[in-house]
Amino acid sequence: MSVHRGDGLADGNPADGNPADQAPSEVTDQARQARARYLLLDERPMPDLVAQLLGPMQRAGPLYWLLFAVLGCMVLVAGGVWIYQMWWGIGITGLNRPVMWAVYIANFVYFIGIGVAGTFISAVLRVLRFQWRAPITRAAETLTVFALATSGLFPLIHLGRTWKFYWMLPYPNQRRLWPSYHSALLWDLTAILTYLTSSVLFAWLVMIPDLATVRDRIARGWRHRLMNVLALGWRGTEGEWSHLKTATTIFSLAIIPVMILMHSIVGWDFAMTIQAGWQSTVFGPYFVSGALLSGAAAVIIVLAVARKTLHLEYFLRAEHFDGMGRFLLVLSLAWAYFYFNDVLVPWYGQLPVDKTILQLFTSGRAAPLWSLMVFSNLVLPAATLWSRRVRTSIPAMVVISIFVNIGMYLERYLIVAVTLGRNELPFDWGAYVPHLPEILITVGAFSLIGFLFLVFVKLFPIIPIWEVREGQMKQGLRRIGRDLVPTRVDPD
Amino acid sequence: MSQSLLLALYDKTDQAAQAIAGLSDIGVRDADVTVMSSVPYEPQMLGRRAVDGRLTAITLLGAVAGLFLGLFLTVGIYELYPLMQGGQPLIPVAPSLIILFEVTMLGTMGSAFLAFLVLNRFPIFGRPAYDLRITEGKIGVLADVESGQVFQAEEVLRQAGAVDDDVQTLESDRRPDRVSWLYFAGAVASVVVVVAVISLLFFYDVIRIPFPTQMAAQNSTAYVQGPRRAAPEAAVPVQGPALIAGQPASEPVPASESSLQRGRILFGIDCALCHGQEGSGDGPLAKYFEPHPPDLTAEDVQELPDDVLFLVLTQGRGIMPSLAENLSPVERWDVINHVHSLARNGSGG
Amino acid sequence: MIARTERKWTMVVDLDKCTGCEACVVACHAENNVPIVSQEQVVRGRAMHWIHIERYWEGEYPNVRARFIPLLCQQCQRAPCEPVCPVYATLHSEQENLNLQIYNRCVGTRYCQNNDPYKVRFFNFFDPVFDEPLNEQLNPDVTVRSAGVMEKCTFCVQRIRRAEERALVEGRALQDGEVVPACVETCPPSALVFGDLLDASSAVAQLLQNNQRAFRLLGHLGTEPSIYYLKGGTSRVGA
Amino acid sequence: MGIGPMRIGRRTFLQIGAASIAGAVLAGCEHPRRWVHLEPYVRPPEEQLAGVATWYASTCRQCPAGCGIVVRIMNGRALKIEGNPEHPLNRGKLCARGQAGLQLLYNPDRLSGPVQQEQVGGQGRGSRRFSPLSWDAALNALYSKLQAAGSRFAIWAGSNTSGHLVDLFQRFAQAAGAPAPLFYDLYSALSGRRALREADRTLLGDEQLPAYDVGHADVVLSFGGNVLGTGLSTVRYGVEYGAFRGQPLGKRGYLVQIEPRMSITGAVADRWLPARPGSEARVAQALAWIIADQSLGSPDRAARARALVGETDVGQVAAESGLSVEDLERLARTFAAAERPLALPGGWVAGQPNGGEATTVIQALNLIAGMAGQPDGADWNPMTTSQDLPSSELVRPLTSSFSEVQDLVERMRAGEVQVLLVHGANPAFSLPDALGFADAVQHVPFVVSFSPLVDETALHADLILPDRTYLESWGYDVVSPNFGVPVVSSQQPVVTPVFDARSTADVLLTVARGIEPVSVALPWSDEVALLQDVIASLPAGAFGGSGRDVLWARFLQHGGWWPALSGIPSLATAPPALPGAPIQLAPTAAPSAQLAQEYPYHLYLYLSDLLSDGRGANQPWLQGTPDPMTTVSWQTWVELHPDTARELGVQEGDIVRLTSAHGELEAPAYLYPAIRPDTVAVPIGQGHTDGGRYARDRGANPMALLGAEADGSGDNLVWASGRVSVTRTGQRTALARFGNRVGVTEGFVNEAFPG
Repeated sequence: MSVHRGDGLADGNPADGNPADQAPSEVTDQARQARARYLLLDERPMPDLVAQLLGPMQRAGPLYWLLFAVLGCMVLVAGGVWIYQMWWGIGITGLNRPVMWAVYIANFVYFIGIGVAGTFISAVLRVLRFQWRAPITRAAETLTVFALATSGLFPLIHLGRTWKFYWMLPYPNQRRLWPSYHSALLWDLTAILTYLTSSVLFAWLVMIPDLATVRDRIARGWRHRLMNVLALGWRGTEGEWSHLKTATTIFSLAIIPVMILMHSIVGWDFAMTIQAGWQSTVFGPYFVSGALLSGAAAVIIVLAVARKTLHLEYFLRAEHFDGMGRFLLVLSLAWAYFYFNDVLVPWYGQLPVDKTILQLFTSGRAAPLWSLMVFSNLVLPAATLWSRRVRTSIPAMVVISIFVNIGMYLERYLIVAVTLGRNELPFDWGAYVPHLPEILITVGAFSLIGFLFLVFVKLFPIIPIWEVREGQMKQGLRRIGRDLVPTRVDPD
Repeated sequence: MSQSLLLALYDKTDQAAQAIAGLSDIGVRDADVTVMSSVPYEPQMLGRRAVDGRLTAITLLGAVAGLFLGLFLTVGIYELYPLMQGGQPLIPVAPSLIILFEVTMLGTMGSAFLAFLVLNRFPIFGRPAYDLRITEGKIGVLADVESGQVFQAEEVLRQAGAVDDDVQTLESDRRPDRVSWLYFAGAVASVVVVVAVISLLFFYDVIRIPFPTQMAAQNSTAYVQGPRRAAPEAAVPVQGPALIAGQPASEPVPASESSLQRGRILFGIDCALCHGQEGSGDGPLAKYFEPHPPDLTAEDVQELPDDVLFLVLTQGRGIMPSLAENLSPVERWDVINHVHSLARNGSGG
Repeated sequence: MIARTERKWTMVVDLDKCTGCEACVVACHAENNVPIVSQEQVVRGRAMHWIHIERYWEGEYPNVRARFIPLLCQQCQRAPCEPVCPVYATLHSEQENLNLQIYNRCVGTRYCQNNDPYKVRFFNFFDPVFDEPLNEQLNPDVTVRSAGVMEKCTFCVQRIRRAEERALVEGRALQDGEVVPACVETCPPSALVFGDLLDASSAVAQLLQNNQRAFRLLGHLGTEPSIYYLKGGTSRVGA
Repeated sequence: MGIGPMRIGRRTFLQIGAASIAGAVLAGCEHPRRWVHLEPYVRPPEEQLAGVATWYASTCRQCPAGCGIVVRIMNGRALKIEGNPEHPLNRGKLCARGQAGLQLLYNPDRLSGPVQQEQVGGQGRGSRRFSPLSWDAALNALYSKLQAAGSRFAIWAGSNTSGHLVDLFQRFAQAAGAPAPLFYDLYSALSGRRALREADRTLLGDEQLPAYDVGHADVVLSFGGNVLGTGLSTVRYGVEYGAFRGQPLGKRGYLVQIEPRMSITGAVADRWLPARPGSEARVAQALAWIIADQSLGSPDRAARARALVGETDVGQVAAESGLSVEDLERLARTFAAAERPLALPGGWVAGQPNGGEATTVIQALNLIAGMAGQPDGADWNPMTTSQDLPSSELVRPLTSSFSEVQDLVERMRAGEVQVLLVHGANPAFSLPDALGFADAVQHVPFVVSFSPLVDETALHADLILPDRTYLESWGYDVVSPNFGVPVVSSQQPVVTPVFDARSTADVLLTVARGIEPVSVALPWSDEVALLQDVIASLPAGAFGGSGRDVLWARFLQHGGWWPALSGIPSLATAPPALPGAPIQLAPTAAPSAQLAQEYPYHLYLYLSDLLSDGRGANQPWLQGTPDPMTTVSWQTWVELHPDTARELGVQEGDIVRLTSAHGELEAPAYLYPAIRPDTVAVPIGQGHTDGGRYARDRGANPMALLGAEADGSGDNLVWASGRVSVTRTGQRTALARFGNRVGVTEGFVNEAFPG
């Protein structure tokens, strides 16, 4: 604790009021700047934080309800289309021979990609002890759960006989049916179930103390009861805390390989085939990098929106967007590197089929989509994110993130729907155009995620209060020479 | 020896630490003191010992369990259903590894969460010794002291600078909060029910949903199905003519014992369902048909020339299907012989 | 199931004899209840023909040349389409080296079609329509597939089974030429030949015996098809 | 013995079926289950097969060839048609059309019983308002009309009518003193049957259809005929082609196809020569002349050549045809040097203004080669001479000349025909509009159609007495052309009638009883009696047996009559006497500048490989199967050479309008790399306005583009000399093509298959 005790600037204890009062005056400007910039240095008493969060949680304006209704309808429509499709058959989509997979699978891959971001930020950053992550983990984890749940729907939507989906589950039955683990789809199924379960548990686990807080702040009513149940009776004893920390560490360590493997499997779904343009050993890491890229971008968008609508300017600051921006840059470069791998080899091999597909992308019918993809996945981020000014400007970050997401969606689409149109026998080539049902269902999927978020933010604190507090407690300013530097305590 | 619970709240960590130190000075055992806070403090901060790591152990157990489940899912199942695909080995090693890993991880994290619940005795509903202000940032020190020490302990806690100079004495009852329990139980129960219903609906088809694409009912007309179509009149199949006027294509088989025996068996297989074992037209399916199948022992049937009976067997008649597909010519004669014997037995017996 | 003798059902397609007359296509439709797809659906690329003639153009007018190649399920020994099926709807019969397709197991992931380099698997995008009384003709030996199910050439497995049963009843071994898929049976120039490659005396074995013209489609993929093609020759006549 | 009145529904039977299956399952080796469930096991349903099929032999009537078929029957239903392996003509093989016969039998649009068409106001027939009536009423109506008409009725039948029906028609007309019945339909017209007969008469003095032993030939020149697709005997030539390619010692014949647009025969040919339309026969003549002139090949070949053809300016022919002189000379050398060369005249040649002569010239090549009459050459059908088929009772299929058609239409227009009976032909669809059948038929007071479903001609009928389809009815067919063996194919019902149709032969016999002069000529009680009489007149054939009933049974059982192989007369005859005067073809007339300018493109019509002359259009299997060359199904298309299309600014799928002197047609363009740039091709077969849900209102009928002139001999319709102009309409449509366009012409075919 010596650091904190050093000049008594930022004691871990909130009740000191504003430590600046006790500080020599020439320090204060720098201190003020530092606080303005870093959330973890800018302490507020606990009740403040809670109030800032609970306020928007309990109020809901007309705009909210309008959005609620619109998104809800979108979801309902999509559901209707799905039932219609089950009744009449997959034929109502634009699928054909040979393009047997298209938008549905593209959505599946895309949303799973979004899904990995949460883990990345909350688990990886936790393991790597990036303290600034504190306020954004909750949003990221929630996004994970929702995106994952949504993406999990698409393999079902895409099934020719959806109502037989359970034939892919290993359960004893009178038909002597058993799924074949030869098939990459089964790997997918297992991986997604594992990841979804653990993500939900993870999110819940780290949310428990905050649930308790909400429970205590709201004296009665259904919210209180709900929180009371979900908080499981958390009191914050040392034992609870220590178990929480151990469990969190275990989750963080365990869920990272699960996340990576899961999305590699999604890549392997394609790589396992002998379809030219799919059969590639780099697909695993390539898909993971792409997923992280789109996921990180998606988190940025969610944060920006939450910050604006829920007035979280105190919690979500430029520093966080700055940090996410750095990651976005790294990820975009990583993605580019893997994509280059994936393009270089076929180009060099000049196998007829590969050649055709490359031509189709670079100069053929798919050229516009392809160029847009390259622009928004590589050119735009790599060109702009170097500058701190861009990274710290929230509108700029949102725009870039939107582009990145468009780019990543296009990438999935090109890989699935367009590549399938070319194969070894030119007689069987084909083209694909998405039809209305597919479009509606896709829109519905995006709406679903938005809808779930709408519900979530009104029930649960979108910012992990205790983590912020913990961070603030461990952060401090220390004077070295004439300067003040942020410092951190890390016992273990 | 009665115990009583003292709870004091503090603003600062060092106050809390001081209180704890004081308590141990007056001989309150560490185990009887609990610190509650809204932020995880490192135990050392308050001069406490770290809590043991049983959670990790339980998690490891879970991991092992998961591993075995994975082994069953992969290796075990291939042994159960040895089905080959694409020239791959029956047990694909690499994919199996993936499954093993995934299921192991599921076990790990699942058990970690369970351990978390169990070790904390969650869920706790009811009124545990607690103060709402703790989540406002206060640090709560909860001491479970013997009645003898109560006054002493309160003193210590106050001196450490308890908020409002106040030390609450809580009676250590744990009356459960029924409503919350109901909520909780309800939630769990509803999940179970939903899962159960779904599995009954789909997995075991207790309730069938008439989706349009079940291939059980076929659009084609299978062998035993109707409505049947009579064979074309007077046409001659490749197998040879059933009957050329005056001369049967196949010589009648004499009604030998063996022939009659064969005839009886064949009759039981091909005819009895409608005409009845005794040929009296009262087979189990007879009621389905209008007109009812005729009594074969009746005069008018028996009087028909064998050629005609042979033709009826071969080409069918009315809604009686052709048995050409079931009975070879010889067998047809066997059946005819048996039919005649039926009449004889009928009249005889 | 009856224990079966080891077999390697094989088809030889002599591209030199194929006239592209489409007889095999219609024969297959008749034998296997393959639905006819309406014009609108054909336009959308949903046509279904278990066996179909692919026509490739070569050269420029007036020396242009059209090449026919009848394409059907290649019944690969190492079929890429099989292992990707999550529910064993398509699997391998080890005794006879057939790719079995079990329609009523299929859940319609369409993964197999993606992984099928020959694109000879066909998906039922809608329920098939057989206007009464056209359904009178449907072959009861073959399931009529419903919407959402993948289907493909089975080497007329129902004919194989019937022949086996007959042989079993008559207590003899199956003879060469006793089992013939519908396409082979009807092919006027006998461009298609079918038989058991393990039986050295069978027509296919004879045909393939050190035959320079024999090749397997997309051999470089290593799928080991059971269908061998004999490439077309050229006649040098006159000066 | 029909289906009879039953109160048992399919449902009950399903239960019974399920029950029995349940029994089987529970008793069987599988583990017993809680409930019987037709749900999947790890086992395809094709594993459990119940029942044994019955097979019936009969004759295919989808085209006039007369192939033998066997039909698989289960549970009284026709499931599958196969070639009859015993049949000497098609040897167990069958073509696409033959396979599809089942869909004619079970066609959902067939009439269930006789109907009469109500006349609406002034518009006469064609109201499409059909009211059913009982067979008795229908027969009475027909009877009274015929009675009244006396001799002033006409019969129009198709060219693949069963022999006994032909016989009946002829006897009926003759007995009533009416002009001979007309046998004419598009298929036989376009495959040039008449012209071939004529050529045969001119060259060899007997009127027969030639059959070519392609299987043993080493060089085959095919002039404008799609022998393998829509020839006189498609299946047999398919078989022959197989043998042709697989001759002993790896010998592999050399096939040259001379036609302006590549047919499947052209596709498999070793050489495809797009000669200018109309110049094919001149090419043949040039070849003959080169042989004569340069005395190629064996001396007698050269000699015969000199005797057969007059001097020919090879250079001019080259100019006319667009082929090079070298090509012609190489062809001539190849032909002359060959051991067994053959020349096949096609319908396209016979359809030209000089069709008769043209066909003759091409046939002459066979004489020159000395192939005529040799067993291994073009073997002139031995069926004519009575000792070959020891019975004069059997009637060969006939094809009337086009002039007879014109004549009948004239008489109809002149009101000389009181009653018109149409059977097996569809003149309203398959004749050029220019002939004016539709108009002429309005002048016929009473028209009777025997079509099983309402087709374009039946639309003009007052009364429709649906005949049974060939799979439900009796008959025989004297195979012609046959290939060295006299064959009578038997036709018998393989299923009980699906609809309440009645055989036309029986209808005639019934009606005839009342009509005085006729009843004497038609003494039979029903058609089977007639058939049995006719067949009884044949000696024991390959299947032996004796006695009327046995012979009849064997005839039906084996699918026909043909002599035991030992009994086949040797075909080796003395080399035929050559006609005195050498044949001389006038040079093909170049179109007048004005015509060429107005209608710049040759029009090449061809029979669709699947729909043939349109009679297949009501069968989904034929509609939905992709055309071999274009892979298009369900549609009519116009084939343009890519260069031509570029000039016209036409993209694939653009709807273009073809305009001829006689009419116009609109259809989507198909860019076809294997067609002369100065030619546009259109398949025949679509464009039905009736004929059931599958046929009607799709595609266009190119007969609208044709004139209705007969050639010099009056035998053949001139259909192969049309000229058209092509214009864009601006609309587009999607071609229902099975194959991809982009890939197939570019890229790596050879890696796909090194063939």
